[in-house]
Amino acid sequence: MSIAVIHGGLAASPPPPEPEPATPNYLNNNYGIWSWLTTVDHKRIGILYLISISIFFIGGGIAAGVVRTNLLSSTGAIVTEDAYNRAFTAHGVLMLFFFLIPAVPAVLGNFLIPMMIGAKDLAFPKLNLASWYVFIAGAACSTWAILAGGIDTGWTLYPPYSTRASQANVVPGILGVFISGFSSIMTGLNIMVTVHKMRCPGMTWGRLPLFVWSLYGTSLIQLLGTPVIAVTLILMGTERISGVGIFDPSIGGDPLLFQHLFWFYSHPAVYIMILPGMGVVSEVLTCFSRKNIFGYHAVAWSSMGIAVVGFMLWAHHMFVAGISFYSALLFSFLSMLVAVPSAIKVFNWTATLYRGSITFQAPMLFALGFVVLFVIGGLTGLFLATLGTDIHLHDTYFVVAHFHFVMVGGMVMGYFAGLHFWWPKMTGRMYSDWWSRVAASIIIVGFFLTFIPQFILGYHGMPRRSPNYAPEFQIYNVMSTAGASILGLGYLLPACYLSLSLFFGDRATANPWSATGLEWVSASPPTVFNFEFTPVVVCGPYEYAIGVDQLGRGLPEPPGPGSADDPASRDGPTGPAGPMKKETEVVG
Amino acid sequence: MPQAARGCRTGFAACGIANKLPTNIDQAEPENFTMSDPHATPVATTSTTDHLGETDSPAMIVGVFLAVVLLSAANIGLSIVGFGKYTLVVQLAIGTMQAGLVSFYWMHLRQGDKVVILTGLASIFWMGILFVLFMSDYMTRIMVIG
Amino acid sequence: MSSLLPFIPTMASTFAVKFEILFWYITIVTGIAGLAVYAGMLYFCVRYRRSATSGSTPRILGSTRLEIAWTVLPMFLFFSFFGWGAVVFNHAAHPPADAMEVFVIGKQWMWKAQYSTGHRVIIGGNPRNMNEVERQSIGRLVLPVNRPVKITLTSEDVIHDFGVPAFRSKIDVLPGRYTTVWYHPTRIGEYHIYCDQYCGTWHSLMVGKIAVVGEQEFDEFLYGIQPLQGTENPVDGSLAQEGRQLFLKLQCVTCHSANAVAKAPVLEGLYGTRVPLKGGGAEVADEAYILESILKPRAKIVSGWEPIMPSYEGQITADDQAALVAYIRSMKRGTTPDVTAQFPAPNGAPTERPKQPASPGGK
Amino acid sequence: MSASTHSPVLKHHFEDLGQQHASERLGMWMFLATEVLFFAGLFGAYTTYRLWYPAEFEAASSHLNVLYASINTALLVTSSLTMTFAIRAAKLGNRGELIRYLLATAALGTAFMVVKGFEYAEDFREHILPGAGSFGGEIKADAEARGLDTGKVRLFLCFYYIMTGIHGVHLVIGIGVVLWLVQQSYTGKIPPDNYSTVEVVSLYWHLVDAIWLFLMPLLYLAGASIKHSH
Repeated sequence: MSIAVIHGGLAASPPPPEPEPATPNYLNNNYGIWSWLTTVDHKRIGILYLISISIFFIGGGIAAGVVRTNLLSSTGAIVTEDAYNRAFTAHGVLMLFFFLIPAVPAVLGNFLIPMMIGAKDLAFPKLNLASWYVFIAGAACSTWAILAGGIDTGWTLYPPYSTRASQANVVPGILGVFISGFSSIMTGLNIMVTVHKMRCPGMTWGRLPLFVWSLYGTSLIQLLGTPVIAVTLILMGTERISGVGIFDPSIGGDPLLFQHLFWFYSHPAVYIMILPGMGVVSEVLTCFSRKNIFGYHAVAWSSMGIAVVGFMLWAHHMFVAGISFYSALLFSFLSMLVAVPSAIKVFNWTATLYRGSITFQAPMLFALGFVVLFVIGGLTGLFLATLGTDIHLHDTYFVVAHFHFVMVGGMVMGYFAGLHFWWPKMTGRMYSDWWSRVAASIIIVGFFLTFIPQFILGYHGMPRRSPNYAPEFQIYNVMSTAGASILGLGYLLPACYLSLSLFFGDRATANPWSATGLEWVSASPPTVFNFEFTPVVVCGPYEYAIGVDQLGRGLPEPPGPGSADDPASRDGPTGPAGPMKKETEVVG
Repeated sequence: MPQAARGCRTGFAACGIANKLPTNIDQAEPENFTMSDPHATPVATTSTTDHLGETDSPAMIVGVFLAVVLLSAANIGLSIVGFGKYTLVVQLAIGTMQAGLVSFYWMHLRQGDKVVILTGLASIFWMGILFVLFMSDYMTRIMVIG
Repeated sequence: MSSLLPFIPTMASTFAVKFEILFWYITIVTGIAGLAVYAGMLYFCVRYRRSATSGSTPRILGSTRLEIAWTVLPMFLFFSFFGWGAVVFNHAAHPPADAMEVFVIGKQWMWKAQYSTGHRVIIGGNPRNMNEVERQSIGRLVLPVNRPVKITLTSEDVIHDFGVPAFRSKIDVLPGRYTTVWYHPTRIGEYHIYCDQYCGTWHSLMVGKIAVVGEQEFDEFLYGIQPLQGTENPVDGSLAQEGRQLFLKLQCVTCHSANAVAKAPVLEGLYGTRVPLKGGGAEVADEAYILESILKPRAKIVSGWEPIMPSYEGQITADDQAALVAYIRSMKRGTTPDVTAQFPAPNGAPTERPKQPASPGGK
Repeated sequence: MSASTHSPVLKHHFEDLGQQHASERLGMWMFLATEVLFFAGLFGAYTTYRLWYPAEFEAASSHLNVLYASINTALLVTSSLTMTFAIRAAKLGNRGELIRYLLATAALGTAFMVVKGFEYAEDFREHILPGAGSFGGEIKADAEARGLDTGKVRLFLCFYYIMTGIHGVHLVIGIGVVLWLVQQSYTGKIPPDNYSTVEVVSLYWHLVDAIWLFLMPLLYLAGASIKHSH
């Protein structure tokens, strides 16, 4: 593009001309497998991560299928107890360490953070590529452990079972988790430095998209939490190999110490998983309701609040594990604090919809699904943070249902919302609108059918990780498995229509959703260095009401019904509905 | 190419559209953000001419070395003599002083990059979380038995 | 396929009631809050859908008053959960001083209980991990109703968890240290014990039963008469169990066997029945009759049998007499030991680990 | 525009060298923060047991060799000194001096590892080992004579080996990176403009040094006041 085009785009308000189909972009600037394996382009690395984690999502999904099918019968329908134990461990390890943790930070974060803050790349492109290789090495190690005999400790790896009793491949399994932890640290470090040092002119902290804020909080957790699990796994691994170690009760060691160290990481790790989803939702809800986010600062700082307070409440996983009574009181109190920023976010999202102009394309359906499911996931967490109720609900299916509501209902929905929202940007193609709406609806319905029965089971005391259970629980397990098959179908659909869109989808315009973020300024797919010019940001991220993007340029006409008579969306800041004509309303 | 891009930006600023936007568009109050750095000002990227910063003087380098070595010697000496139950506290205090000297002078914390200092403080704060909450369990556990 | 579970699970202890009230308090409060959010979202989504609006939207940035309101209000609610939860937890964490004590040991994959009276019973686990004697002794943890019980737990190997949903109670069982939990059972019945902490291959079979019984029945259980612990044999450590061992040691079983070669009357199910006597008449088999038959066997001969039994008068102590009477009193149909039965190890006594602890393949 | 925007060492995605240096330094500091948390896990575990079993920990510590540790402290602090001079040389563009200081740093680090090797060898000979079978000798006899729980003495030894071992691994990595720097500066890839590469490595090196300054009192000096009649 030339200077003239930029000027034209700014001065007169029509959107910039669409890129020619053959415009050089990050996908076609060179070809061949080698160009991908040696790339330092953050966008290509994001795609590499996308492909890798999709494989682990499928792997973890197969393990989940084994688990749920086996639970059809109260004595185990298809596999032995041993195989079941390995299946649920494989499900946990693959889904948590190799899908959920890298999902949004490493795929969408990698791809979008530099574009959203107007940078050409992440601060350390080579480190970024290295993080992918490290991730693959760790994942390969754990996958080998799972396939060659399996791990039977559960993903929580509690000693002394994991150090002394288990006959399974614990050491290669945790070695893989340990290695991939470095990948997580590298990604987090890269994103944090990038956000600090690479923002384009005008991109102040108060103008950062909320997705960037949430990933900043995520990265903070990755940086400060992951090393603790690393050292914990070293301690546990050496104890298993050498036969003597600091968790060994026979020499005065305390097995609970492992749990403390483990949850010091693994509780904040659930915020690694949910925070980016919250960031995606903030982007999508504003775009599809054509509104400024309600309470930008509240939402941004609540991300940071979750990231910091999230480190101070890990022992609510250990209320009945034998920790001190006073410590339990303290951790329960602190756990209540983290519920507050989550509540703030939900209220602000809801308020954002107020007086919007809402359309329901797939990203919006997923985002609304996120909020609906996250509300249940979050509120049921209160039962587990409350001491008196946790005694009974701890380690039952109530816990399983709760964290699936947060992790799958929350994070996976958020990930899908983000994937659908930015898919045109990443691939330059539009996917099937109808099928994507169908998929979103099926996933939400299937999700409820799968996990609501599990709340009932947990309330009645069915322990988790049990292939054999009391016969009276069977009917709910059958209901849950039936729901899971619907859910599984729902997850297959995006795999189909997204893949097909690569070949048959309509070409996407630069800004198909008429969104305001800097990433939409670039072409779809973006050029190698993201921007033809260094962007200068003049306003906050969600000026949908005025109808300008962060460069102050007018937005293209938003898709969806009723868009034809939306003057604000076409005329830009100087148009008839531009900021000069518009009163800012502050309710309340 | 970078030259062209820069020219572009200058042109953008010159066309003055940014100034035409009403101030209320800008939700941000940059001064409210303690973490904002000069790099983010809309004027232009800071191009520090003295990006090499200050060069350490040999006297400072050697002075810190002598202080750290002396403190180590003191630590070893005191420990061999022993002074009861405060030994550990004093030993760790000396260790902290040494680490402080190293990080302030040799690791250039004194150059005062705010984010770097914040990073250092954050690591200590998080270490504090770990210690305090660990101890909340381990130091009170004996109190509940029975 | 079974029918649906009850709306509220059985509440069998005082704590269960405290749990339920708190649980439903949180459920109602969070339910109202959640539904309010849903209602708001639904209303906005319908009312402000694109086709119902002009497409133009107001520029609303937020409201400090609202932010404060929805920060502070939930916080107070959350703290009410915390406070109430802490009170309930405090109740659960501090057993009353007069509680009856039971020790429970968990190991892969069984639960063993020992009462402070010395009674021992295996209260659950995977039969495949037990030896023959243990397998035959799988029983239940029998607790008296309306009497506080304090359970002290430890593990021999890995971490287990002793969970009783009907009491809404759960505690991890750790190797190398003791944890405690207490109940005040309020309802007679039989309840599940689950291991709630994953402990290996047969974790899911590390389940057991608790039987809450009346005071009278509990005394009989301790005495060994009622096989309430769930097996046919009297509970290990009871008077009747002692009598059973004497019964074998004194070779009573040789003649009083339950098979065709028996040379003496069958004793199982004898207690309380009317025994026809040689020369007419009958006598109710109560303690006095049984004792007399041991000490003076020729005094009353059961119709149809020869008077071949020697007298034990002066041969056994008064304690042993009481034990034998207790055992005979406890004998139920089909519980007479085999003539060839080995002298059994006490139930719950330490035994050799099975050669193959985890036989591969459950199916 | 200044030279800082046209330097050959300026990477394509940075605007100028000031930004590049600041990013690199911040990145390394953030990595150091993760290192601090990594060791915080170990220190937290150590503190827990030290407070629970003070007598056993101090008795076990008294059997470690303070002399070797003191020599190592001197070696490591001196290596940090040469590392700091190396940054100075890099900034001033004195390549010969830079290479000499870097080599000195690597040599001192290697000397530390050699001394550590001698120390481990002595520990092995004296059965100062945590394993159930390998633990023995004087340390066991002494603990039993004092009526201490030998299990908890072995617990201390677990910490001793894990903490010094992990520290040693960090140091070996550091030596490798310093040698890589030597190769880089030898081939002229570290002009003054690019001095931040040296600074970044030095930050890591200083952290490894600073951690040793804490390991020293926690492991070696904890029981230094306990006298043994050898």
